[in-house]
Amino acid sequence: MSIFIEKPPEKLIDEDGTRIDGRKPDEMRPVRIEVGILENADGSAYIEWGGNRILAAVYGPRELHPKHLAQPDKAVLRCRYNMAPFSTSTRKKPGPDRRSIELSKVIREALEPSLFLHEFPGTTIDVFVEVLRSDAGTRVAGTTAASVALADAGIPMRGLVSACTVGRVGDVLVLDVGHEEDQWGDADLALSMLVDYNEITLLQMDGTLTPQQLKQAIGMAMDACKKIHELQKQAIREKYLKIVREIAGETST
Amino acid sequence: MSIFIEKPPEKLIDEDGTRIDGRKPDEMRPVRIEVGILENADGSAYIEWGGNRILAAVYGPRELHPKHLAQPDKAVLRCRYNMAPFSTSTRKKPGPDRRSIELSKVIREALEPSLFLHEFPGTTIDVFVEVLRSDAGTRVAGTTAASVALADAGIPMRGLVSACTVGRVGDVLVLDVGHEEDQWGDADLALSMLVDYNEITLLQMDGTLTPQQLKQAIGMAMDACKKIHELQKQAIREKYLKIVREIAGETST
Amino acid sequence: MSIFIEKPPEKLIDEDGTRIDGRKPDEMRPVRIEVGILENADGSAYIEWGGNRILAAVYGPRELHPKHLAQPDKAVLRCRYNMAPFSTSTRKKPGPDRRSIELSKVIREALEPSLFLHEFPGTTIDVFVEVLRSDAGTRVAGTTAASVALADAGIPMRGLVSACTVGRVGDVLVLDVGHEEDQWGDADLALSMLVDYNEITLLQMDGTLTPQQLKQAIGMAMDACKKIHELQKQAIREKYLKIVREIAGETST
Amino acid sequence: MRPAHRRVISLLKKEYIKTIIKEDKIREDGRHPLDYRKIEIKARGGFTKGEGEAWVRLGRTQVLAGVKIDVGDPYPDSPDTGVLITHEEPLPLASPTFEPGPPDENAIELARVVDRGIRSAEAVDLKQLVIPHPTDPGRNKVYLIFLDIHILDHDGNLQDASALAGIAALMTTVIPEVKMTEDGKLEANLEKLKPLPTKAIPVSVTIAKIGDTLIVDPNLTEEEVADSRITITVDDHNRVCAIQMLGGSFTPAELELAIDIATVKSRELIEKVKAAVKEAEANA
Amino acid sequence: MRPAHRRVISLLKKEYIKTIIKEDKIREDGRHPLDYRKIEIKARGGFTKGEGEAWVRLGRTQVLAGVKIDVGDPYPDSPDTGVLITHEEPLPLASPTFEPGPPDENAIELARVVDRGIRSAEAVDLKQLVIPHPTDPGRNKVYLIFLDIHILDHDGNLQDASALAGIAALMTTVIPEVKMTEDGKLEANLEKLKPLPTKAIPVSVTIAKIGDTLIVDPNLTEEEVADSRITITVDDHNRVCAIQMLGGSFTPAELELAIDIATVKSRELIEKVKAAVKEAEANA
Amino acid sequence: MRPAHRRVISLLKKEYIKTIIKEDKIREDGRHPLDYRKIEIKARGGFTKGEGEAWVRLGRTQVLAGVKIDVGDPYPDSPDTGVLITHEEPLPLASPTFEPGPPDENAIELARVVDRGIRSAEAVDLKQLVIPHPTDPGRNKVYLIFLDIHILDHDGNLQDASALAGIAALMTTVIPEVKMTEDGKLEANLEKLKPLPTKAIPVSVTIAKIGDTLIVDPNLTEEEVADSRITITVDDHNRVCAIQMLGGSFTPAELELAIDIATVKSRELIEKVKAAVKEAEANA
Repeated sequence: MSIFIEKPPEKLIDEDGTRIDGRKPDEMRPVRIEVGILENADGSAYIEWGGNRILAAVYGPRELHPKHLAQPDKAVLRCRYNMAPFSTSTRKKPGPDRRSIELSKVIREALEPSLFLHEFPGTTIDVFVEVLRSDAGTRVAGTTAASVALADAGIPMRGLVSACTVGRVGDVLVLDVGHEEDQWGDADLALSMLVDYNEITLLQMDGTLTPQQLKQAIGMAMDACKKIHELQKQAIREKYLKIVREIAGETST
Repeated sequence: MSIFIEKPPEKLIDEDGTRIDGRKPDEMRPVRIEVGILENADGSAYIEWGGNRILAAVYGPRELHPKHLAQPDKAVLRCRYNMAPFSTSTRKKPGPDRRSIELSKVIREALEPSLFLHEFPGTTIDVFVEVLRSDAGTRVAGTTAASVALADAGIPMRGLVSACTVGRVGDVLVLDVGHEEDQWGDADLALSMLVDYNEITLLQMDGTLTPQQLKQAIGMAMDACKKIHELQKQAIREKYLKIVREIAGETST
Repeated sequence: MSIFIEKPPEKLIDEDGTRIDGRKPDEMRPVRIEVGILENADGSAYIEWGGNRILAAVYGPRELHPKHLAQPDKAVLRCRYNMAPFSTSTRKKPGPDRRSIELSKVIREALEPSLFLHEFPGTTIDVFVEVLRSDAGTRVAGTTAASVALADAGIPMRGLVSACTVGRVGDVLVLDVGHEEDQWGDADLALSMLVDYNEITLLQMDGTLTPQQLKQAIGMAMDACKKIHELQKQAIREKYLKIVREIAGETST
Repeated sequence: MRPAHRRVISLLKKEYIKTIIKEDKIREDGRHPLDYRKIEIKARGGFTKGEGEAWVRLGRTQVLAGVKIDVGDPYPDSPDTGVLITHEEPLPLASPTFEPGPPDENAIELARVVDRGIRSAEAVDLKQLVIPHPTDPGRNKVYLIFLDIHILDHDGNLQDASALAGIAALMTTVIPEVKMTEDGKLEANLEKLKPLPTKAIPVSVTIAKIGDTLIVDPNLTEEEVADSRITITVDDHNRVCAIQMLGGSFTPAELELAIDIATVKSRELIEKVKAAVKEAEANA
Repeated sequence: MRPAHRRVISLLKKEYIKTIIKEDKIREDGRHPLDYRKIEIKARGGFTKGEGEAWVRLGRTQVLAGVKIDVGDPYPDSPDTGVLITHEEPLPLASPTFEPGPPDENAIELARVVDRGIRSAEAVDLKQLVIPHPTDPGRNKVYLIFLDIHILDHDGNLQDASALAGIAALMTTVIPEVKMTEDGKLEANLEKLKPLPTKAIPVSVTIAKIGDTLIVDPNLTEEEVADSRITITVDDHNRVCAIQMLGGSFTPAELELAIDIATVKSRELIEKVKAAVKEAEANA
Repeated sequence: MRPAHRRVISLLKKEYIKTIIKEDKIREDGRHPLDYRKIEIKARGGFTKGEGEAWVRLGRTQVLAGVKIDVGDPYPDSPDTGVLITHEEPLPLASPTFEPGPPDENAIELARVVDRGIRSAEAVDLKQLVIPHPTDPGRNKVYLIFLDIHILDHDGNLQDASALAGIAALMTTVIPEVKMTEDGKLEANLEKLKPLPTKAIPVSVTIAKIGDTLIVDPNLTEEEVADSRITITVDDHNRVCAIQMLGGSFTPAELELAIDIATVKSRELIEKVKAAVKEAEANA
C-alpha cells in the first residue's frame, strides 16, 4: 500500500493569475541542459526542468540485431523512455508499462522527422531517455534532451526538436504544466517542433479544451519551443567551447 | 472478485427426458455457419452454435518465421484457440492459459489428418479460432468452423472435419452438451471426425462413463457429426453460389 | 499462506561442542554418490548429502542454438541449477528465481576452470543440477555431483571439482552447515576447489566472520574437499567396475 | 506462396494515389477527401457475453467491443471513483501483419487514445460507480468496467472504428445492482439491471496528410502512403478531449485545418452512435 | 559432436519396427503388443520433501511425483471444496529435446490429462479438505494440494508413468491437522498427521496404433513411428474417467478395441499402485 | 558504423596490460596495483525522488542509488522485521553491451552481493522498522525499504561502486512516521521524518588477478584481461560480511592476500562514505 497519496490543493491558481508554484500563466520553470555527461554513449545530455531530472543518451548508428529488423533503405530509430523506480513519490515497479511503451513511441516519432535516417541504411540508432526524477512534463523534457543527445552523437539532422506543454486550469491556459496542475488541472497538451522549419512533430492532448482554446494552446507551446530551442543550442555550444578550450589548453602546455 | 457466480439448478433433466434447455436427449442446438466474412484472411468462417459465437480464419500457406521451424517435407500447421475477455460470464484475462494451450493443440491435431500438408513444404498454415461468446462446446464448434475456413482458403483437403459433444446426466446420454450440463453434468465427450472416411481425429472425455456408455456415446457423436457435415457443405456451397451470382450479375450488367 | 513456518531452536550447539544434529564441529554429514543413473543424458550423477537429494546431468558437447551464441574458440558451458517445487518445506514456485539464477552462474564458474573447453569450439556443454530434496548446502552438493556427471559424460577435464561449506555458530566454526545452522547460524561459507591443483574455484560467504575466522574457515573447507574428492573418485570407479563386470559377464555367457 | 507479415504496395500505386489526391482531390476508392467510408454500428447484437457490446464496420475494417463488469477495490488515490480499464487486442486473424502475443506499441497506443477520449470527456460517470459500505467508507468497493476492443479485420483507421465501438458498447451497457452488507459481503442482483451512467459521447476523427491534402478516415493503403496522421477526439459538447499525432509532422496551418475538420466530422459520427444506441434500445 | 534437440530414427529402423509388428506381432524390444515394460513404483522413498511422493520407472522412463500441502482460499464458485493443482515439469536433463523454460503444450497436456483422471474419478476427496471457520462459513479456508510431476528420463509413454506416479504420491500423502480460530488465524499441528482422503485409483493406459496393430505402453521409438495414440484412464471402479487422443486418427472399430484393452490392462496397473502403497505403509 | 554489443580489445593491448603489471607493477592508467580510481560520492543530490539517494563516480564508472519507502506485510517467517529489497538495473545507456529488459544474471548477482553485505552487517536495523498494531501483533505492518541501484556509465568495478552508492543512500535516507489505528488503518505523517536506523557501514573491495598480481578496483579493460576476480565486503567493525568470487580460480595464498588487502582498503572506502554522509547532513 502506498503511504504517499497526495491530496488535491484548494485551488491551483489565484484570482490574479498566480499559479500554485508562484509562476505567472505564461512563465516556464527553470531549464538547464548539460551535454555529454556519459562516457560510453555516443552522445548524451542531462536536463533539469523544474523538478525533472532526466538523462538522454544515444548509441549508433550501429548494427541491428536481429538482422531481419534492419531496413535496407534507412536506419531504424529506436527509443526507450523509462522511469526509474525512485523517480516518483510512490516507487514505480521497474520495467516497461503501458504508459512508457506509448511514450517511447511518441518520443521516437517526435524525433524521427529531424533525422537523415536514409544516410545509414541497415543500421539502428538507439535513443534512451531515463527519468531519474519526475515532476510533470517528462515527455517534453525527455524529447528536448534526446534531440540534444542526438546532436552530441553527431547524427546528421535537419534541426533540433524542442518541446513544451500547455495546460488549462479553469479558464486559464498555463505554460509548462507543473506537478499539481498535471494531477488536478483540466487539460494538458504536449507539443514538439522543429523550430527552424515551423513543423510540429508531436502533439498530444488530454482533458478538455474548446477548439478555440486548443488553437491558442498550440500557439503558446510553439512560442515556448523557441525559447527551449535557444537553450538547446547554447548547451551544445558550451560543450564544444569546453572541448576547444581543452584542446587549446593541451596545445599550450 | 466475481459477481457472476452461478448456482447449480435443481435438476438437469426431467423424468420424461426433457433437458434443462427444453431439448430431447438426442437433440442438437441450432447451428448456423457463414463462410468468408473476413477480408484479410485467406479463408474464414463464422459459426453460431447454441449460444456460441466463434470466428475461425486461416492464413497460408505462407512463409514461416523463424525459418528453422519450417519443415523440409511439409507445411507446418499451427493453431491458436483463444477466448475473448467478453466471451464468458466473468471476464477472462486476455492471453493464453493452460486450457487454451491444450485446446489449440487438440484442435490442430483434429484438423491435421484432413490436410495434404506435404504439398506445401517449408511453409506454415495458420488457423485462428476466436471465441466471441462461449456456451459449452467451443472446441467442437471451433473445430467445425476451422475446417470450413480451411476449405474457404483453398487448402487441399481429404474432407471436412466435423465435430460434436455428448454428455451424461445421471443415466442419460445427452447430445450436444449445453451450458448447465457442461457445468454440472456427469461426463463430457468431444469427438471430431472425417465423415467421408469414418475416421475419428479427436476424442476427449472427462467425468465418468462405463465402457458400455462410452461406446454408445461415441456412436451418438458420430451420428451428429454427419449432420454437422451437411451444414458445413451447405455453407460452403452458399458462398460459392453467392460469388457465382455476383459474377453473373456483373457480366449481365 | 504457508503452514510450514519453522521456529528457531533454543541453541544450535552445546557447551561440549555437540551440534543440534548431534555432529561434532568438524564432522560432515554422510555423503553418497552414484554415477550414471539416467539413460538419456550423456553423463549423470545422483548425490545424497545429509538430507539433500540432487540429480546432476550433462548433455554435450552439442550444437548450440541460436548459433550466434556459439564461440569460435571454445565450447560454451551453460548451467541450470533448479529446485523442485517439492524440495522445500513450503512449496517452491516452479521456474527460475533470483537465487537460482545466481547459483546457476556460481556453479558454472566453479566448474569452468576444470574443463578443457577449447577442445570443442562452436559447441555447448549443458549442465543441469536438479535439487529434489534440499537440506542446506545444495550448491556445494550440486557442484560436487555436476563435476562427477561431467566426468561421466567423458568431458576432458583437468580434475574433479569438490566442494563443501563451513559455518559459524557463535564462536565455533562448524563444517558442512546443517539445516538449522543454515537458517539461524552466524555465517556461511561455500567453497569449491580443484583438489589436485590446490585451486579454489568458488568462494561465497555471508553472515560475518573476522578475517582470522575467515582464513580458518577456508582451511577447514579445503580439508573437507579432499574427503569429498575421494568419494567422487570412488563413485566413478564403481561405475566403471560395474560396466567392466557387465561386459565380462556378457563375454563369459 | 505469399510472404509472411508483409504488405507491399507498389511504388507506382503509391504515386498514383498521391497524384489523384493532389490533382483531382479524389481518393483511390472514389471518396472525397473529407468522406468517411460506410459506417455500420451494431450494438447489443448478442455476439458476446458482455454487459455491453458493439460491432463496428468502417468500410472493410471490423472491430468488436465488449464490456464486462466486475467489482473490486478503488485506486487508493481516488477512493470515490469506479475503475475503467480499456484494452485493445489486434487479433492475428485480422491482418497478416498481426502476430499472436501481448499487445504491441500500436495496440497499446490505440487503447490509450480511446481511453483518454472517454476519460477526458467523462463519458462514463465513474463517480456513480461506488458500492458503499454501510458504515465504513474506507471499505467501499467500486464497479470495474472492462472495455475490450478486438480488431477483427484491419483495413485502416482502427482508431476511429475503435472509438466508435468503445463508446457504443459503453452506452448500451447494463450493470447489475450490487450491495454491500455490514460485514463486507457483496450481494449482486443479476436480475436488477440499470444502464451504465454516461455523460458524453466522444468520437475520434483521424486525419491523414498526403502531400498537401488532408483526408479523413484513411484506409490501410492510404495510411501507408500518408506523410503523417493525427487523431482528434471531439465529444457531443463540442469539446476536444484527446489528440494524438501518429508520425510525421504538420505545419501550424495544417493543424488548425485539422481541428476544424474534426469538429465538423465528429458530428456525423456522434449521430451514428446515437442511432445505434437507439436501435439497440428499441430491440431490448 | 552430436546435433542438438534432434532424435533421428533411420527410415530403415522405422520400416523394421512396422514390419515385425505387422507380421510377427512382436515389438523391437521383444514385447507382445499388449505388454507393458517393467514397472517399478517407489512411494515415500525420501527423495523429496513432499508430504507424499512416488518415483516411477517404466522401462527406461523415469518420473518423480511430489505432493506439497498448503492452505488457502477456495475457488469462489466451489467454497466447500479443497483445491488440487497438477503440474508437469519436463526437466531438461530428461531428454535432449527438452529445453529449460515454462512447460510447453505437451507438458501442459500431460498434466491436464493426469489431472482430469484424478478429478473425474474423485480420487482425492476434496470435500473433506475444508478448514472451517468456527462461526462464519464465508471465511472458510481449504487445503491446497500441489501435485508436481517431474520427468527425469524420457523413453516414451510419459502419460502412463505420470498417472501412476501421481496417484501413488497422492495415496501416500499425509496432511497436517489445521484449525482456524475465531479471528481467522490458522494453527497447524505439524505433528498430527492424517492420510489425504482418497476414494478411487485412476490409472491411464496409452495405446499406440502402428499400421493395423494396437500396442500398449509405446516406448519413445514406437511413439515416433506410431500413426496415432490414445490415452484412456480407467479407475478401480471400472469407470472410464478420461480420454485423450494424441494425433492421427482411429476407426470406430479400433476405438472399441482400445477401450477393451484399457479396461483389461488398467487392472494390472491398479494392482501395482496398491502394492506400492502397501509397501510404503509397511515401511512407515 | 560500429558493431553492436561488442567490445574488442586487441590482443596486443591485452599483452601490454599484462606485461606492465607483471614487470613494472603499474597499470595502463598509471595506477599502483592497490590504488582505487578517483571516488566521488554525492548523497542527497536531489537527482531522484527517493527518500535517500547517492550518486557515485568511480573513475568513469557512474551509478545512482535511490531508496524508496513503503509499508506492507512482513515476511511470514520474520514478523518482527522490516523488509529490504535491493535491485540493480544496468541501464542500456550505460554500455553498448547492456540491452533493455529484465536484469540478467550479472545484474542479479550484483544486487544480491550488495544486498548480502548490507544484510550480513545488519547495516539497516530492520528490527526497528515495525509498525505495530495497537493491540494485535499479528496485524503488525513493517516498512519496506526498496534500494534501487542504476548503472549509468560502465567502466568496470560496478560491484564496489554499487556497494558505495547503496550504503550511502541508505545512511542518508529519512522515513516518515507511520502509525496504525485499532482498525488497521495507516496514518503517515509525511512532515515528521526520522533517519533510517543504521548500524554498520559495509563496503566492498573487488580484487582482480592478472597473471600473478592482485589489483584492486579493476577498470573495464582490466576486468576483461583478468584471470579471476573476487569481491570481499568488510564493514566498519572490521568484519568480513560477504564474499563472491567472479570466475577463474585463486590459490589459498592469493586468497589470504586478498583478504588482507580488503581489510586495509575497506577503511579508505568507509571514510569516503562517512564524509559523503556528513556533507549531505551539513547541507540538509
